[in-house]
Amino acid sequence: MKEFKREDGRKVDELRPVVIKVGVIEQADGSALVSMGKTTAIAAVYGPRSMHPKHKQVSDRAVLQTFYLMAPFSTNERVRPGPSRRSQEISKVTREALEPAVFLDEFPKTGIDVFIDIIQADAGTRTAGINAASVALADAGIPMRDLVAAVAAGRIEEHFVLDLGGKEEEVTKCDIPVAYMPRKKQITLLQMDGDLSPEETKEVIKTAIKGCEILYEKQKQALREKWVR
Amino acid sequence: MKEFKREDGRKVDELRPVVIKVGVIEQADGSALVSMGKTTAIAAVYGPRSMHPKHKQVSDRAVLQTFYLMAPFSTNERVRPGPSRRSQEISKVTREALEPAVFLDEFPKTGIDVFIDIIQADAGTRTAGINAASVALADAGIPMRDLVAAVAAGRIEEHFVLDLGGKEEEVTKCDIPVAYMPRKKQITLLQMDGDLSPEETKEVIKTAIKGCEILYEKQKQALREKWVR
Amino acid sequence: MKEFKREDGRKVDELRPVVIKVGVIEQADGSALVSMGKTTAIAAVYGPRSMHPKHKQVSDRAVLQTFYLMAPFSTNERVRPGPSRRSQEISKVTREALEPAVFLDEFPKTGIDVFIDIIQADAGTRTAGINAASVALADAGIPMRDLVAAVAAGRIEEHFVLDLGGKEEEVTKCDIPVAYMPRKKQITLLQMDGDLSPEETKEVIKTAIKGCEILYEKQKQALREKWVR
Amino acid sequence: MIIQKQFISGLASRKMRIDKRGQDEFRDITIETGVIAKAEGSARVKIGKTEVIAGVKMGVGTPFPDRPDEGVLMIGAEFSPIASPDFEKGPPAEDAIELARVVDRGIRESGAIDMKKLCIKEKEKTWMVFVDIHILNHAGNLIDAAGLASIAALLTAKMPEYDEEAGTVSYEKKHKKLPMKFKPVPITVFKMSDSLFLDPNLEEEDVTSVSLTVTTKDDGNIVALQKGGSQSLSLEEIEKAFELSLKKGAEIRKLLEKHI
Amino acid sequence: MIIQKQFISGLASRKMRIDKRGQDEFRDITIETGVIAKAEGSARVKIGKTEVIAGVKMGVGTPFPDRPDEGVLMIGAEFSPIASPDFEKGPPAEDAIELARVVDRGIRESGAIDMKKLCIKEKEKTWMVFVDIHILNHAGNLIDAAGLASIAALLTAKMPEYDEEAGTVSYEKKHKKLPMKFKPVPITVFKMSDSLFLDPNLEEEDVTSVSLTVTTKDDGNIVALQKGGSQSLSLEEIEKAFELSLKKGAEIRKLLEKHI
Amino acid sequence: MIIQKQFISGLASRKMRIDKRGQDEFRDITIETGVIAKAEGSARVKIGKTEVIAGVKMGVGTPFPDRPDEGVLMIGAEFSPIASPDFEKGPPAEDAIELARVVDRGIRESGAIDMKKLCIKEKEKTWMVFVDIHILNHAGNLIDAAGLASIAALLTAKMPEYDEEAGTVSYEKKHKKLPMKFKPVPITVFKMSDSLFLDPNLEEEDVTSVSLTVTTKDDGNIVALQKGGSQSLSLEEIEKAFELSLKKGAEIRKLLEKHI
Repeated sequence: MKEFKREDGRKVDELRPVVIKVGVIEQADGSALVSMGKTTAIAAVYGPRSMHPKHKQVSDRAVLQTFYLMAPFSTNERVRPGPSRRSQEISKVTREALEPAVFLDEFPKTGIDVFIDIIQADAGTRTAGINAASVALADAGIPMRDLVAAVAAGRIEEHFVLDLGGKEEEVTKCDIPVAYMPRKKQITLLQMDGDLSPEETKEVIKTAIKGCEILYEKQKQALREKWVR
Repeated sequence: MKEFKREDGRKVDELRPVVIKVGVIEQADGSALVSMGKTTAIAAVYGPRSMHPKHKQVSDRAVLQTFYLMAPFSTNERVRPGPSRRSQEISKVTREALEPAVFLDEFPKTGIDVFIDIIQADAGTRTAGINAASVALADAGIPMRDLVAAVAAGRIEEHFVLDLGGKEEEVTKCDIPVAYMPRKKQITLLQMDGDLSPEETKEVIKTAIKGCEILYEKQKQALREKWVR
Repeated sequence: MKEFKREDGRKVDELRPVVIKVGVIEQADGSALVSMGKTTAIAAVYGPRSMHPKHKQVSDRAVLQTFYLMAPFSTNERVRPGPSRRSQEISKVTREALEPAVFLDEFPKTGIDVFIDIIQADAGTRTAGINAASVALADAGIPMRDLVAAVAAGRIEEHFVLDLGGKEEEVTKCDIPVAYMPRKKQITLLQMDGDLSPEETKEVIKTAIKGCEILYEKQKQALREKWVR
Repeated sequence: MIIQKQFISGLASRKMRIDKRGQDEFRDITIETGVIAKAEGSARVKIGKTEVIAGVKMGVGTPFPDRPDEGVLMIGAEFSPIASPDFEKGPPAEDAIELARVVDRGIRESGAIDMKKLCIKEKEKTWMVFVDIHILNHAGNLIDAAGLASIAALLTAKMPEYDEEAGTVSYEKKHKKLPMKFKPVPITVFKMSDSLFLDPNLEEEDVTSVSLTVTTKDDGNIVALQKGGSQSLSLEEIEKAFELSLKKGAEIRKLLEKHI
Repeated sequence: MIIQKQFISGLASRKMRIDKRGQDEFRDITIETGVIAKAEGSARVKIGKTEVIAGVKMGVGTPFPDRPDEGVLMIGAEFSPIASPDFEKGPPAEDAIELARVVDRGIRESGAIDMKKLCIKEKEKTWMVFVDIHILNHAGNLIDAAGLASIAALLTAKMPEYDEEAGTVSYEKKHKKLPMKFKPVPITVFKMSDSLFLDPNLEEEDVTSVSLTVTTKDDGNIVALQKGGSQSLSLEEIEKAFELSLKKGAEIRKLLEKHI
Repeated sequence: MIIQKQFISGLASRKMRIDKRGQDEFRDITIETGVIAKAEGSARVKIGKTEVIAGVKMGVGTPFPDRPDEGVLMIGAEFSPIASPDFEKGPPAEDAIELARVVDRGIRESGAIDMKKLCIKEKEKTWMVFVDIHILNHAGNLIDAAGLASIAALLTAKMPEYDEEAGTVSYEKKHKKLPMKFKPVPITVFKMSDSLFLDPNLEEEDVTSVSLTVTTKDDGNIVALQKGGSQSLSLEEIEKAFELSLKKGAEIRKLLEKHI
């Protein structure tokens, strides 16, 4: 497995260069920027605040809403502004990836809104978005069971490959984004496109989990740096 | 008039094979499926229930709402999902075809919603939908002045022809869908596309009314069977 | 400057033929039709009335809403019905051109709606619309600081040209629509497309202001005629 | 309002109307054509206080695959919020759609336009005719006013020129009339207190719960029907409505002929 | 409702269900194919009271630029308001989109359709395959029902004929089957009170806060995964879910084979 | 909030500002270009806490019929809800549209881009230039920030290559710059307590009821004007605004030149 060369020279279990910045949107209650290689997501958290639209208010907990959006200039082919079926699905799974981590019942009747803008896209936008959102929630002071870290893994030739880049996404036999709460050892996002045996699928998931554990440390480090400053 | 042969061998005043099933949607308060030849409509009634949207609530009667929809796979050319101008007009005339039959003032401030899905379309979808909706309203236990039966008639060569089929719809000199309350002898839907003298137009309407009377018996029979079961 | 001939024979500082009719929409609280050459705008005012949508209600003043719309048949190329980016921008600047003139604080919590339909378009539709709206507001009896008069000016060759016509709009070096309250000597609308020195720009604005002063007299005349009748 | 409704109903039961009109009497009708400079054809129709403008625009497009040698006709209606305080909360889409479709069927089914003559090149290029109906003041009986304005606009329309070389339409030169064959006219019969009337004003429409629009063409044939409203009609009432519409349709067709 | 929820949860903690089914037991499944005359392929699937129709329509269009020699597959779902009192306030777009996309991925990623065989002329003309999923009665486990109906409709679809001369599709003559290679089947595993179950009914779905849909194909490979719901899963639970889905997927695939 | 508004107004009447800036003094401006890898051109502009990214994307399309030998320019703006708590209830479409149109007019009317050089084949194929403005943090004076980011992104953009054979655009190879001729810069003058100021922060915008955006180009000509807000301006104030904008525009243009 040692001799397999990835296009950008990474090892099979190596993440792309990761940048995490906390507090990048002054107006927001919490915010973060996460870059993984050439993919960059910015997340802003507004809330807990009075729920909008009102009829979605819930009496015994906060409602978490997530909005995933790609900037028109983030990809080679310009993205038409406005929600697509893809972005609506990602908004949903992103929300479900974050919900297990947030103590929603501490803020009854309120809304917590998480906005995720992808300003550069080169594979792994949903996982970059979840990483940014998780840090932004913490930055907003929302009580959480754990941070959520996320990354995709795949299988190229016979290798289990972590954090697929743009070109790797085209050749992988599968693309499995995973979001994970490392302290709880719980998976909060799991999707897959591909064609793989159950055993191999498990290996890919494990590869992704290892990546999540590394990202988790970087998330904590970034938060610590902001708090200490 | 005896020698005129219709494409499917029917007599001029003969309906296509009719199937009426009551109670086909378990979740609904009332429902029915009506097939007329290769046209199949399913109607479901929800209500009386609290009115949605609220600002449409009326203080002294129920509001009847109707929603006509063609399944994308119901015709040769796939139907784009979502309302069209045609479907919105049919929803309106369908509502106005049913309203005269329903005792709306018995349920003030409520809404009665009738959803009609056309899952197979081969001419006469609006009348099949009205037949299904009328039976579904009765199945829901909504008090009615009379059942509403509906069918179209037309004129091919010099013949007055009942219940036009898909190909007949293309050659008829006119297409007159009629909805009728037989016990009250009242017409609740009347539309026409065509070019015909007033006298002939009347004859076509009378042809349709005779068809409604036959359908009416079949509607009552179908309801009786469900109630007796 | 004397020898310059405009396509329709007008002098450089001459308006197109102006028609102002007050009270043209019987249903409205106030209304007016303004034609400037082949451009015709009809404005109707409804209000002060209860604010719709309700969440836009303001406790200490009326909310002025403006809706600018081009009839599909108003131009050479048919206009697709429904709001465009252009019409939304014009609705906004029209509202901001009228607001300085209206005593909105006299009608707290209400809405004043101004609808402007362009039924013929041949340059200068936004200014014709403002002229019509201003008269319609007065016709509705809404108290105003002053009437608002509006017209565009431009520069063709070395001439400062008032009230550009359809073809002139294509050759002018700039197109500056101005709305003006003559008694107050205040400008309430100012936009520009073009490429001109600041000094020349000022001259074009002054040309437009002179036109506004002429229009103002015609507006007052039209209102007087209606009131006297 | 309730008292006024009862008053109108009471009158109607004695076949009388608040404005003293007879049962089959229209308010004053005025037709003006050529009222919109940029439109290929246009007409303003007033029936009493009701005012409607119809404008015809033309362009060049592709024929429908199932009618490769015909023109394309599109009829649309917008209920401008200018026309009524009731249109505040957004235009009443359902009524506008029905109005446009009823007017459309009358013109289409009557063969009012010789659609084959609009085809420029089979399967590839054809004239597209857009009729847009713009309601300026809503004081009752919109369908009749809209139908009359639409056919008047079509009858007086002048076609622009199509430059096949450049593939562009020149709206400067308009000479030829549209190939018109018939003059369909919709007449709406409405029922108050068991009697049939024509041309309701707004107050009368408020107490009406059923109507029948009958579109007839020059030869007295019926080309479109549309029952409206939440009540029902007997066959006898329908026959009576045919008579009323036929007679009034012929009258209005004569009025129309003065303008073409 | 709260009491019922607690009752169902209580049973689940003892690995029991209100309708006495075993943890991995489905309600009765019926598959009917060819139920829609005008569709190229169609199937009605009932799982207990849940009822779904999938219809396949085909047309000819342009291939995607990045796949110039392949067919185009579009899978959509509408949650008709007919199917549930909860769909009153407009269809739940988010759930319908997710359902369609999960079914789509299973079919697409498994290579169920040999897309290259659908291309008529590279870069220019290709068959487009539309699968539309119509929910008729929503009584739980919609994804499994929709996925099964979709593949059944595709497996039994007959292609219309394309007349290259005329550039038209004839829906009268349908002979050839679609070039199908695999039968992907989605099975959704859901968790109640720390135990895993299959095929929830509506009441069970109400107390479920996490699920995993595993789509497997004929050779036992996994072709799509989708975690749903606001809770999390452990790796062990995921492995267990794979086993359950694989086993049940194979069973249902056998059932499916009887219909093709 | 009301007290703060009165305080700011009170200061303004003495020509003073809460952050001690002079009337014509901007907050710190930073311009970074090439910040988005996949965009043909991009720039992040910060003015104080206000932060905007503009990205240029290019594609190949058909020229507009009335400009058959020119490129196509489209400028759009989205007020991402990320940027302000006020954008919660959906983006403020009206403001976003106006912003994009004002920036668009400045670039278009100044002839900043030599549009004729973007045409690939007359009437058939031309480069399309999309400038998308993305607001990241809204702390006042969005138009100036957006206009500056847009022209900086255009000035530093590199065109992709168009393969005429294949009819595809290759985004891998980008060499040539866009044919840029001018650097229009919008400066917004706003009025508080009868005095004119530049570059309002968010608190100042709240007490402002009228503003004038003046876009000037390299030669000092004015290429776009836009009055905003619900109050009016005198001719003298407009003349004063021209001066302020011209001077500041020249300054910022110099700043811009360092980045190209």
